[in-house]
Amino acid sequence: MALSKSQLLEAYRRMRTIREFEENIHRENTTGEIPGFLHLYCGQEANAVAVCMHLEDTDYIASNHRGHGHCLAKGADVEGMMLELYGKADGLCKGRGGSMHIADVSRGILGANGIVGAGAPLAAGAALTAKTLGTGGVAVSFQGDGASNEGYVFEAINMAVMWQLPVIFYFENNGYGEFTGHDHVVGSKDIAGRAAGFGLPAVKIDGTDFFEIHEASGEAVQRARAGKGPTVIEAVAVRFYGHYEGDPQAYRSKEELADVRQNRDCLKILRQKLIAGKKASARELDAIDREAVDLINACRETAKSAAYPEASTLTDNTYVSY
Amino acid sequence: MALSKSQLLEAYRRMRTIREFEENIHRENTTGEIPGFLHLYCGQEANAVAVCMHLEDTDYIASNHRGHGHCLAKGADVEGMMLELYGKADGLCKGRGGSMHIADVSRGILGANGIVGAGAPLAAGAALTAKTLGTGGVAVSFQGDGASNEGYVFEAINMAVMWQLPVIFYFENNGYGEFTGHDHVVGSKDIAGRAAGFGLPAVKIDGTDFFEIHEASGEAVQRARAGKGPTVIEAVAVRFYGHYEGDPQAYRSKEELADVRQNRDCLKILRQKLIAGKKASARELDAIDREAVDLINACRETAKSAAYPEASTLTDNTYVSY
Amino acid sequence: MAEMAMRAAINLALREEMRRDERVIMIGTDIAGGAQGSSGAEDVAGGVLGITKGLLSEFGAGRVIDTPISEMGYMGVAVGAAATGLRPVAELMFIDFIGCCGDMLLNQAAKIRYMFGGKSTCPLVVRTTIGAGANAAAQHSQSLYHWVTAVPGLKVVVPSNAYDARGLLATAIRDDDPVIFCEHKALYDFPAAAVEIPDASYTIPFGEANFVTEGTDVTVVALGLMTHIAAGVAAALSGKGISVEVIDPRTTSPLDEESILESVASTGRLVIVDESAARCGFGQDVAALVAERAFHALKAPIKVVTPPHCPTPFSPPLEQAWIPSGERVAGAILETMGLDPALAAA
Amino acid sequence: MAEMAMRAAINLALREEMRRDERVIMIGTDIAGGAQGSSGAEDVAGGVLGITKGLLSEFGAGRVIDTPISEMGYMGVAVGAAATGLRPVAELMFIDFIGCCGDMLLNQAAKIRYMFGGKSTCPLVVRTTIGAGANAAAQHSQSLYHWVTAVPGLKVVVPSNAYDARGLLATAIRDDDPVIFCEHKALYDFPAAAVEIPDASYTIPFGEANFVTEGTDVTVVALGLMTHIAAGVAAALSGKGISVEVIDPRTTSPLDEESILESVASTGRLVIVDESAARCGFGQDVAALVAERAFHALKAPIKVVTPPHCPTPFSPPLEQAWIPSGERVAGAILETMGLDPALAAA
Ligand SMILES: Cc1ncc(C[n+]2csc(CCOP(=O)(O)OP(=O)(O)O)c2C)c(N)n1
Ligand SMILES: Cc1ncc(C[n+]2csc(CCOP(=O)(O)OP(=O)(O)O)c2C)c(N)n1
Ligand SMILES: [Mg+2]
Ligand SMILES: [Mg+2]
Repeated sequence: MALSKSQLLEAYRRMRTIREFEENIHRENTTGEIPGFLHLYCGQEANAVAVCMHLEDTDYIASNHRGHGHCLAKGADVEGMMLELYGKADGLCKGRGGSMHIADVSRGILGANGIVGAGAPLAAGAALTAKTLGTGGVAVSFQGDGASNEGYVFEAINMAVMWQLPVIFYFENNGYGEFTGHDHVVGSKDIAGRAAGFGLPAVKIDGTDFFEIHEASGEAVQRARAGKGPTVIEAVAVRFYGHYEGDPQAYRSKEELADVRQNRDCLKILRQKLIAGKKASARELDAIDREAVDLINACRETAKSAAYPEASTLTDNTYVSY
Repeated sequence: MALSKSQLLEAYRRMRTIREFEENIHRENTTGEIPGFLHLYCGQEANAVAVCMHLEDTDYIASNHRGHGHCLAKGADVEGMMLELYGKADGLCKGRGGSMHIADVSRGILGANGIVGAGAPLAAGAALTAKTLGTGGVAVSFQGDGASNEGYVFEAINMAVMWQLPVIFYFENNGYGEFTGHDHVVGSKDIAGRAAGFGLPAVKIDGTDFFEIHEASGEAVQRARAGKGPTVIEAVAVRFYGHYEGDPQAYRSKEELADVRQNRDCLKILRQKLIAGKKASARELDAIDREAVDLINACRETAKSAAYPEASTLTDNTYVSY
Repeated sequence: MAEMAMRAAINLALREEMRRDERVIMIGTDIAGGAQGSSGAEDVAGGVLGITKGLLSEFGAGRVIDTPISEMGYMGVAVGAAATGLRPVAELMFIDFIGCCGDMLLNQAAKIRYMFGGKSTCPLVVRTTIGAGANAAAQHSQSLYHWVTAVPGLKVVVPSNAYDARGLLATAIRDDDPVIFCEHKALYDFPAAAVEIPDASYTIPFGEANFVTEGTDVTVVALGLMTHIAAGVAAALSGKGISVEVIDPRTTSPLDEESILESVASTGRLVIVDESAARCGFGQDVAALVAERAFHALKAPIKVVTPPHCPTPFSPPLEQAWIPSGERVAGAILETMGLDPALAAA
Repeated sequence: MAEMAMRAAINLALREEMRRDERVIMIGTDIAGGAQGSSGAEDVAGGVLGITKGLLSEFGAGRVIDTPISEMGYMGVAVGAAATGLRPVAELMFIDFIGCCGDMLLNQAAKIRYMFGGKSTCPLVVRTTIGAGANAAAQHSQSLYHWVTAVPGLKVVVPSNAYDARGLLATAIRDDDPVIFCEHKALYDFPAAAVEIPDASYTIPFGEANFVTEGTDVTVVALGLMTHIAAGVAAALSGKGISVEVIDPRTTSPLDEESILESVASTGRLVIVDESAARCGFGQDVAALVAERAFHALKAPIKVVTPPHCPTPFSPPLEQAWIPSGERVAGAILETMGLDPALAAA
């Protein structure tokens, strides 16, 4: 799947924007101004971006607790996201959801989710809608390696196979569920292989390589759109930070942490490939970097000074009508 | 695994007793004296009996809604079972459980279960006890093809693999979950294959052939006792009656129903093999048949005339202490 | 107008709504039944309780979807579908199985609208069965509507007769919020629940109680099967000069608080008959409402008649002792009036 | 005697019980933490909230078992283990996840003893966290102890301080029935919950309320974090000549009904402060108890102070408005006394 220069630059911009968004939170979190639990996506940006490049607003994604990247890649408003993380009234969810529940259904984002694995059946449901109403849409659920142990994820895969739903189950295997290594809890040591037994194509790819992700997910999306059913993708990825902000990661060696940043940084890798392949100059990419920094800084300042929701609105939207 | 004549006759007796037990219920159910939902095991007897021949009282089984056969095979008192089905005070569960909750923990029976698939984690738990306390015991969960779609069954399999638990997940694939054919709901069309992806031995066998079941489950039990971990067995079996008593089975052809009784009756097949292999004479087997009939008739009469529990005992045993 | 059993009325409402709006789909285990059987006959069952029979034939497998036994999975599919443009009616065969799919109701369906700042809807209906009396023992007899009533974001319906069931189910399906629709198994073919219903489709608003009987001495609040037990007691006691007002709230969330409070304001006495639970149940909920907001009208202690705090037993005589009986209800009514409960038997 | 935070007290009780009885095992996601990490360091976390730290080091991986993220599966393993000779303490990281494992509590652990005619036991403890206040939003802030209190066969503990937590957890682990042990996240390091506790191990019986303050004007029933809010209000109001008796039931099932009824018999007024639910919650349960059994002592309407019927919001000021506040509690107390709620602020 050939990508035009503008597509490539846009992909870089998105990955860079996500990185900057997350790094900003990482820095700002120490100020205590950002409430709640925060799970950063740094290191995994290529996955959300390359997958979502194949999707339209009318396609759906279901995300997980580590959801900032997925939402930004799928087109959520950056400022709205930042406002939401700060719990402000003008946030994407009016301050009700926060980091773990960021959503924008109008952009096809069924939400980050505080329940590990819950997105898989939800995405299958969105795919059922697409199939039933003939919208031509597809759905993608993003979840981690840890989520691959939740039984309902398998249930969703089985139903997707039976009903040949246009859905992709995308497992970002960053090696850890919280503090526990993948091999300690996945008996088969292999998510794609385990899924393949359910009777659908299941591939294992390098989740640090934008192009490989783009290729594999493109095929899966095409297959889904063509009515040829679901796909499982296991992308071997890396997590730069701890499970949540504040996790000192005693369980990871300094060497591993240095290695992932040096050798397995998807953003660095894409940058090198773009330059080496003469798709973009360092100068062009630097400009994008600066724009991303500016954008995020502006959003942060807006978010910091924005108003909190009024207590009088506390129960709004519990129901449509009651 | 060679079986002595007395073992073979005992196996035949158990299968015959289960068959007679169930046929009796089938007949008596029309009188309205047996309360509740009834799921008969007729046609599947070889499975419970051949598997449980490898087990001691200190080993555990977890059964499902179609549990009479498993319980009888594991050594539950026949009269106590019959009393329980009639809801009588001297029933195995004092009339509290009935058909769907028959249990006798002292015999290693963790109960029939009204929740499809729930037995799989329970059996894994019994195996964890065996492993932790070093009892040398093993655990078997019996469940149907339909149960293979419950996610927590996969979760249990995964944990059994990770912790190398002495547990066997025995799937009796009788082709139907309630009224729905196996192929309609198992996307991969293959339970053993789906399970194998979890990283454990998974075999598919003929669930109408006592000897094949005995062999495969014997190997699995041996492996478990030797600390070599769990096994999945899918046994292709047949269900003679409807899902529950009263199900007219419009979804099954007359031909299929005739065929399973004529050509796939595990009891008939065992009988023929015993006689053909000169392990037993028709006369010996006839005598066992008569004894089974007499036993069940006697139990039925006892059960019919026995007393119901007193209303004053209604809340007994909700707690050990409260 | 024709008399119809509650079973048929529910089936009718489903048909009507599926005809009216093609976004309405049904999903559940064996809701059609028969797929891939060797006879080739499909639509043989309509669920183990036969409620959805004929829908497959009329609407096809694209809209009447037999699922694997994967409650969490298919409930999640229903929620995801509801959030993206369909209006699924998911069947949970027995509410007892809520422990196998609870998260999709508790944390997803109930909360997405709120968590997403009001920018989404989840027009999901979960049809499920409740109730003891069928000797189905502890795992198939519960009436866990108190669990879902406690969850903000869910609406909860407990119909007591064919007329209400049809109208409330139509409302549920047209409602943009998730609704748990609880059908008492014993009412499907219960003679007193089979009532005259209009030919044309109709809706009944949520949060409007039905006054089953009017009375002046004691208010009795009862739902589902209990409504009929209460009505029977009211009829019997009226022969003894005691006037009982039986209120059937029909929906527990939203709850028609005003009707209950007004009734107690006039009678001064309250008995609640409830099958849900002896602790933290719907009965206690109504008692708390009245003890706070109609306290000054009360002339006597509030009585809550529920099953005991123990699982539902299998054995028929025990099960009958477990279910709130007319005798216990009558006794409670008489007690609130300072009369000898033995009078009921007389 | 030494002052200890609730976090440390729970850790201590777990150690003591694991030392005392080698059938006690722990099971849960990341309860040790660090397995198969590249540094080789294990026992790094003790759960995301750090409660079980050090147990792996002392008792080994055979008794401190890190599970996959498979709540239904590992809870089922715990139930199966409990029925066959172990005494598992299973951690459900947040009670909000009960929808992912509910059946194992509702239909298995709670019911097997009853359904099996009393011939088995299920000595399982589920340690779980409850409570809002950490900006953890709707799926990580619930206090669903009303759900489990409603289930016959389960016992439910909601400790409010380090002393109670240690003694009640020891009791829970030695108890032969399944116990849901609900730890409020905000109390782990809450100064007022850090109290003096004895050096030697001790137990506290279930079903015995703690009188946090004695008083004569109004009875306040409160659990967990709410106990401290109530106690703060009681202290403030005592300066205004109002004498409040704060009762902490400590266990919701069994419930010390007698203490509550006796207190109301003497004060004649009842306020319940409860974080569980605005509908069918624990607060309503206590209100119903009193409205039935201490009715004649009541001088004023019963007040139940709960969060509103909406999910827990994320945004800090909204969340603070959601949690029952001292102001609301004081207002309710004054109202039951016929005084102007504004007095509280004064
Ligand atoms: C049902 C459920 N169980 C447990 C948790 C707690 N939890 C949050 S994130 C997480 C780890 C998830 O690991 P993984 O799926 O690999 O995603 P990652 O964090 O690595 O992106 C856990 C256990 C939860 N939120 N929901
Ligand atoms: C969790 C749950 N879902 C659904 C049911 C209803 N149900 C009872 S038996 C059954 C079919 C089970 O099929 P299978 O596992 O193949 O066993 P079989 O009846 O064929 O022996 C179903 C759906 C249930 N009891 N529990
Ligand atoms: Mg991970
Ligand atoms: Mg089957």
